Amino acid sequence: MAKMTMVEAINMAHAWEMEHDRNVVVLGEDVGINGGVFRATVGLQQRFGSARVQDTPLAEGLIAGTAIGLAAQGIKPVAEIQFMGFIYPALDQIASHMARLRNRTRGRLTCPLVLRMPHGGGIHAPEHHSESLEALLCHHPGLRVVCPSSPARAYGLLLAAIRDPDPVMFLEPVRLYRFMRQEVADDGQALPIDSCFVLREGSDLTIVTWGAMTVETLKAAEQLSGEGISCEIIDVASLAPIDFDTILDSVVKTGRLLIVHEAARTCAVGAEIAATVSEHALYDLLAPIRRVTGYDTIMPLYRLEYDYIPSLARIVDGIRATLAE
Amino acid sequence: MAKMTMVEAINMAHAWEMEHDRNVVVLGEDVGINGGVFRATVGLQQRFGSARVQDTPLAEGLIAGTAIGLAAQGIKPVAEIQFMGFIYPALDQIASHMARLRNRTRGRLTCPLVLRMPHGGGIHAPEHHSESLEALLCHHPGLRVVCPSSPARAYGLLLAAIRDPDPVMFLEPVRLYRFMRQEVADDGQALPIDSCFVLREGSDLTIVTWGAMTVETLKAAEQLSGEGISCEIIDVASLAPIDFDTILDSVVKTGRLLIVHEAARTCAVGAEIAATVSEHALYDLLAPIRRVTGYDTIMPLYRLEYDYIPSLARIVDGIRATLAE
Amino acid sequence: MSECTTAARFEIHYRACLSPEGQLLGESSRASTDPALLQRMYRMMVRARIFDAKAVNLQRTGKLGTYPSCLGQEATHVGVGAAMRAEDVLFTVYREIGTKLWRGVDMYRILLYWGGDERGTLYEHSPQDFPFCVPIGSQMPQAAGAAMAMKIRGEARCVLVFIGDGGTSQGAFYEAINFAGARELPLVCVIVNNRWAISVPVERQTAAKTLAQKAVAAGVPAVQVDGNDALVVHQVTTEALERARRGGGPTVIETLTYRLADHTTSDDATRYRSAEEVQSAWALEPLLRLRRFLEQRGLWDAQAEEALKRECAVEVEAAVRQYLATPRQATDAMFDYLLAELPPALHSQRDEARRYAALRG
Amino acid sequence: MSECTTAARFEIHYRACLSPEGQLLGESSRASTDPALLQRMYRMMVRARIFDAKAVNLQRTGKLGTYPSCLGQEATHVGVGAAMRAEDVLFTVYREIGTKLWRGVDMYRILLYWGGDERGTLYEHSPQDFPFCVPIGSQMPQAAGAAMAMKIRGEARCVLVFIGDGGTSQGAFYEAINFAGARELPLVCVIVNNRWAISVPVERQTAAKTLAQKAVAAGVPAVQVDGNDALVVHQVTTEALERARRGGGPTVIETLTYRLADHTTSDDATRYRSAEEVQSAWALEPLLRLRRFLEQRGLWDAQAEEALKRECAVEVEAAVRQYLATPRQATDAMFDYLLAELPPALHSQRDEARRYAALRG
Ligand SMILES: Cc1ncc(C[n+]2csc(CCOP(=O)(O)OP(=O)(O)O)c2C)c(N)n1
Ligand SMILES: Cc1ncc(C[n+]2csc(CCOP(=O)(O)OP(=O)(O)O)c2C)c(N)n1
Ligand SMILES: [Mg+2]
Ligand SMILES: [Mg+2]
Repeated sequence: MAKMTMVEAINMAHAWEMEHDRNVVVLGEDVGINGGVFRATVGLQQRFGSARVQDTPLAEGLIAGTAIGLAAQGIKPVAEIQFMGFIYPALDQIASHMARLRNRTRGRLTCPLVLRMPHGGGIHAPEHHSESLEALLCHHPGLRVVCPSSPARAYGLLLAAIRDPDPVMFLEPVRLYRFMRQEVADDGQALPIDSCFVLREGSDLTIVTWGAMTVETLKAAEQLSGEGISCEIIDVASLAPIDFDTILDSVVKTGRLLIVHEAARTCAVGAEIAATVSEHALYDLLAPIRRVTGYDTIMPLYRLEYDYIPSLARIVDGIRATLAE
Repeated sequence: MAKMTMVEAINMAHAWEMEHDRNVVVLGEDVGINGGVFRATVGLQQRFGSARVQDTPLAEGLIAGTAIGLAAQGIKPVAEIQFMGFIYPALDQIASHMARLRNRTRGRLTCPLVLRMPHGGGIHAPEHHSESLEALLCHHPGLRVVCPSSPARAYGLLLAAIRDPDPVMFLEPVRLYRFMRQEVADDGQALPIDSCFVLREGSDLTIVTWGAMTVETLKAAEQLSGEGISCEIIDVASLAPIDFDTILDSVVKTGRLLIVHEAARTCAVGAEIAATVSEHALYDLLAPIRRVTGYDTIMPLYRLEYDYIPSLARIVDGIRATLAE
Repeated sequence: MSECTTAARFEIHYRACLSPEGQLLGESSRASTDPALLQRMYRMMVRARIFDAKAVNLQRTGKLGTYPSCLGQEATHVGVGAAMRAEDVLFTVYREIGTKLWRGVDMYRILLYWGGDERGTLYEHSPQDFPFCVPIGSQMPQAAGAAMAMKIRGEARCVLVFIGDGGTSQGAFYEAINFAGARELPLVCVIVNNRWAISVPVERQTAAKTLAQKAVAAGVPAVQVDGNDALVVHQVTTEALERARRGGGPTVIETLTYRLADHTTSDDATRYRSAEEVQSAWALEPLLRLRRFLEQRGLWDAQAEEALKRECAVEVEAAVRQYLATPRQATDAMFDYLLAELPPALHSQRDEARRYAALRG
Repeated sequence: MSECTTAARFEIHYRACLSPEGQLLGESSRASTDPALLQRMYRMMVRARIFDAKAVNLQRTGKLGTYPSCLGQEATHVGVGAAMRAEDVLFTVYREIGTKLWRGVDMYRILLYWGGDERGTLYEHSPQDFPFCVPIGSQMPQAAGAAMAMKIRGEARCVLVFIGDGGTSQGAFYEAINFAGARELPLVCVIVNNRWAISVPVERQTAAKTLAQKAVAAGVPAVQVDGNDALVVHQVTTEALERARRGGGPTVIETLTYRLADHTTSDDATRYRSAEEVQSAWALEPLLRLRRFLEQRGLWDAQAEEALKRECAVEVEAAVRQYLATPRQATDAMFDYLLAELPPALHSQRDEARRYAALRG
């Protein structure tokens, strides 16, 4: 079994599914001979041909709209948006059509497709290249939103996303693309896109997070375990629809909840989790639910990006504060 | 003092400000000789000329982008998006530029402008004409988001929006355009766009809502007052940034909070309010914070729209349930 | 001042087959030599107009929601429908009643859609056609995508997509035709230039003398035709579809017609255009000229007209009865087609909706 | 088959002043008869190239973020800058170093921007110019808006906006030139056709033979020029700005040049294009031909070249030193320019950021 990075695992998942499903087609900006700016699709055009791996013109609205037309005709598009900050021109197609086609046609036409996009900051990228906009997608019923946090989960979740009968927005944390290598079996095994992953079991408090923030969160838990603090860490992974059962069970067990995410705080996914948990588990809460998140500011240019992205220190303090009460 | 509808009050606010500020310019689809599909800009082109009241080509991204260029050059654009469901093509301009221009140029260039749009459903309009998407805007730092709930507040808040030094998204509840007549003084007096309005004082529970939902909410409070239930009703009005002080003070007083909004529930503004209140006032809460909202589904075509929009009965039950614990 | 050579040259042609008086211009067209087709087209245009009048009437009497009349555009809509093959895929905006009817969509379904019921998009006879598309321009990239699917599979099928004169101002229109040109997709785009986008005349929409020339930006061939002339619309659309089917790539067709009605039933066009303009447009309307042409050839007469009108009235009445007799969907309809399977978290919302529906009765 | 007339005709001209060998083609241009201007343009092109090389170098040594080199496009960038007036407003994409320098933007600011610091957008000498615009195409409607403001005020000012070949595929490009045409806005749009959009060649981007012809869609006059010829770029841009200033409306100019460098420092162009292609493009690069032209006229020589290079090196070094010596902003910088006034609710977030900045040190 080969040790690989997340971006390699994503590439491998593409290859597996294209090998086993002739209807899978890859499209996006620079996904062909260039293999994508992060190399996620490298080698696919050479292997599967330029009919099944196509560079598109530079237009995200076109990419999303084309994917809808392809999907409705029985092709399985796996389309790449080069960076999540460039999703805006595609939102009309995503919100007005992708999320709605099944509903507005009473199931006559559907949109099984995947829209992949690099998510978040931390790689000293230029302006608009470090955005965390999952909340915009999660607010729209009819979409699935998935965000992996390891090479193996990226492989299994991407396979599930491609096989899903509905549109799946697949958010890939840029910090994790080459962050670590992990053994990933190329066995075509999908992972569920309707459940959270418990990354660490614990009894003192529950920390809910996803994507790249799982790394600092695990570090924080590790660090505090030395002081006998036992954190349970849940990787939400599927941000829409969310598996609240797992989250609620954990909070009922620990009585305390900390939410960690990179996106700006207001109206983000963390707000929904806090609202839902406090509605359903208020009497189990021993302390207020805290959120350690990106600030409600514009993602700064890179010199300050690590002042914006929740740091280990902020998470550790968030844990302590949640336990203090 | 003339009794007028909300749409007339909005028209009057335009006229006042255009009369007193030569830099104010109105643009949008059909805002000229047609006076807007809801007549909000009727008569303005005849009165102020076609240089200051201009129909644009049919392109929301163009309208928003043009407004940015105008604003940066010292013109004060008041632009109309014909329905909120058509905001998507404008989101790149709104999120990537309007919300950021001041920040990304360290204050060298700014975007004082207003983007007006009809908000919500309930008038048996066609598909895509009944959306409540305030959360998409509120998630973006750098924007102000305002939603009036009466003719007088529409007048005062629109004046404040036009005079504000930053971009203001002005959401106009379609159900309220002609719902009631109210005396509105054409005195050029603006209302604050950084505070909530307490529409009704009460002691048993706090209900937070905005826009058209204030109507059913007030009805519910009225109905239950007969049973001796005393509801405090807060019209958030300014959805971003939110005046949390007023909301928290009220919740601390009543110990119970119900949130009512028309938008889909997940990651909506109600989630943020619930999360923030439960974080800062957990120990004051005598019952879980409940949300009575639109369902997490596509806004249905009009035959079912009143099954989607929170009804008086759902609000009444929400109040009872919040008081039951 | 500097060396100057010519890098590129373009010409936009205008074509017409039938004069407003019903006289054949130039040689015959495919339709003009096919009596059965001529009659089918004329019958469909009349059918569309009679349905349309009834729909407007239903709205006026509070029995239908906002409705966009197709009055005056029947030749464009029917001519296009007649040129398509069953296996082709159609993307419309919201006004193309004649094309929908030609594709076999029930009047009942069209009423259901404008009557606020999603079941109005169930097209029994053209199951791959897309429903009406309200967000202007957004149908364009989807149509390109469907055409791309056909090209990937090497099928001899085409996509036909409509857009309005106002719609050509949306970036999505341009993105799609540019892509179709670059990939030689089997896509035919019909720009219905009815001169108005609600209250905005096409001259305010663009400085382009023709809308066909917008295709020059995409390197796509284009032609402008008399959109009130069913014969030429059928002719150029057939030619374009044939070329696309042969792998010859996309075509843009501008059909010059006129929106004789208000934009929709919620609009009052007298606010922004003159009665004279509408009057003179009536002189060019498409039905009478085709009827004259048929009559000259002995393919139509007053009796046939009467019979057809009666027939259509009966059909429309039946559709209206069925529509009015259709109870609204249960609230489950909001949840049943959200995703292939309703997420557990939404079951409680579905139940809540059921409870209150019972109260609402 | 049908009556067929011509509805519209278009021609796209190609213009050039200077051959790759530095010979004047046709008659003289405005710049060719203005020695001081010729020298200023050449000096600015060299300045841009030397700065550019240094910036790439800084990135390679980890002292700068991702940087998009302007190598090979200096004639287009400088020719445009030279044609503008100080009171005009400039909208660039991200590669137009020569134009920024001509507008008086400090090299220091440009380094700061690509060095991840918002203060890099503080333009002391062109306070109304917009900063670099990364979301491709989005600058276009903003530029149209700025031009609309000038027209509303009846000012004799213009807006100059750049876009790339790849950018012409974005709907926003088309929406903006269409609007500019319909309202006769004082807008000049320069399409920098450097043949590549990262790894996508312009032939994959569009079937249009020229990018200038995209203006036909908007009813806007357009011309294609040799973008490595500073004289013709200056000439046609000056003509276009003059017409716009006179109220004659917008122009689209396509400048044919070549991206001699990788797309950015994060790109490796050898993955997708041949060394031969790049080699032959070097034969057409803009600096040498202008230098030859100057030398023929006795306006330049080896000494001048040496002196200029030394001068630029000194300037660049100073800018680099200032850049490297600039401490990053305090975390308050995230909050200070969010809105005119920081909302009360955000004070606690600002304080939190301060606290952890102290820890981070
Ligand atoms: C994106 C979007 N913006 C605005 C509207 C509102 N609207 C509906 S129809 C229309 C005018 C369309 O004109 P045109 O494209 O010429 O089509 P026509 O109505 O003439 O058939 C407008 C502005 C919309 N439906 N979608
Ligand atoms: C909306 C958007 N999508 C994608 C990108 C990523 N991207 C940056 S530059 C570029 C190619 C631009 O090509 P072109 O317009 O020809 O300009 P050039 O780089 O050649 O100067 C792409 C795809 C972006 N910056 N913005
Ligand atoms: Mg029209
Ligand atoms: Mg390029």
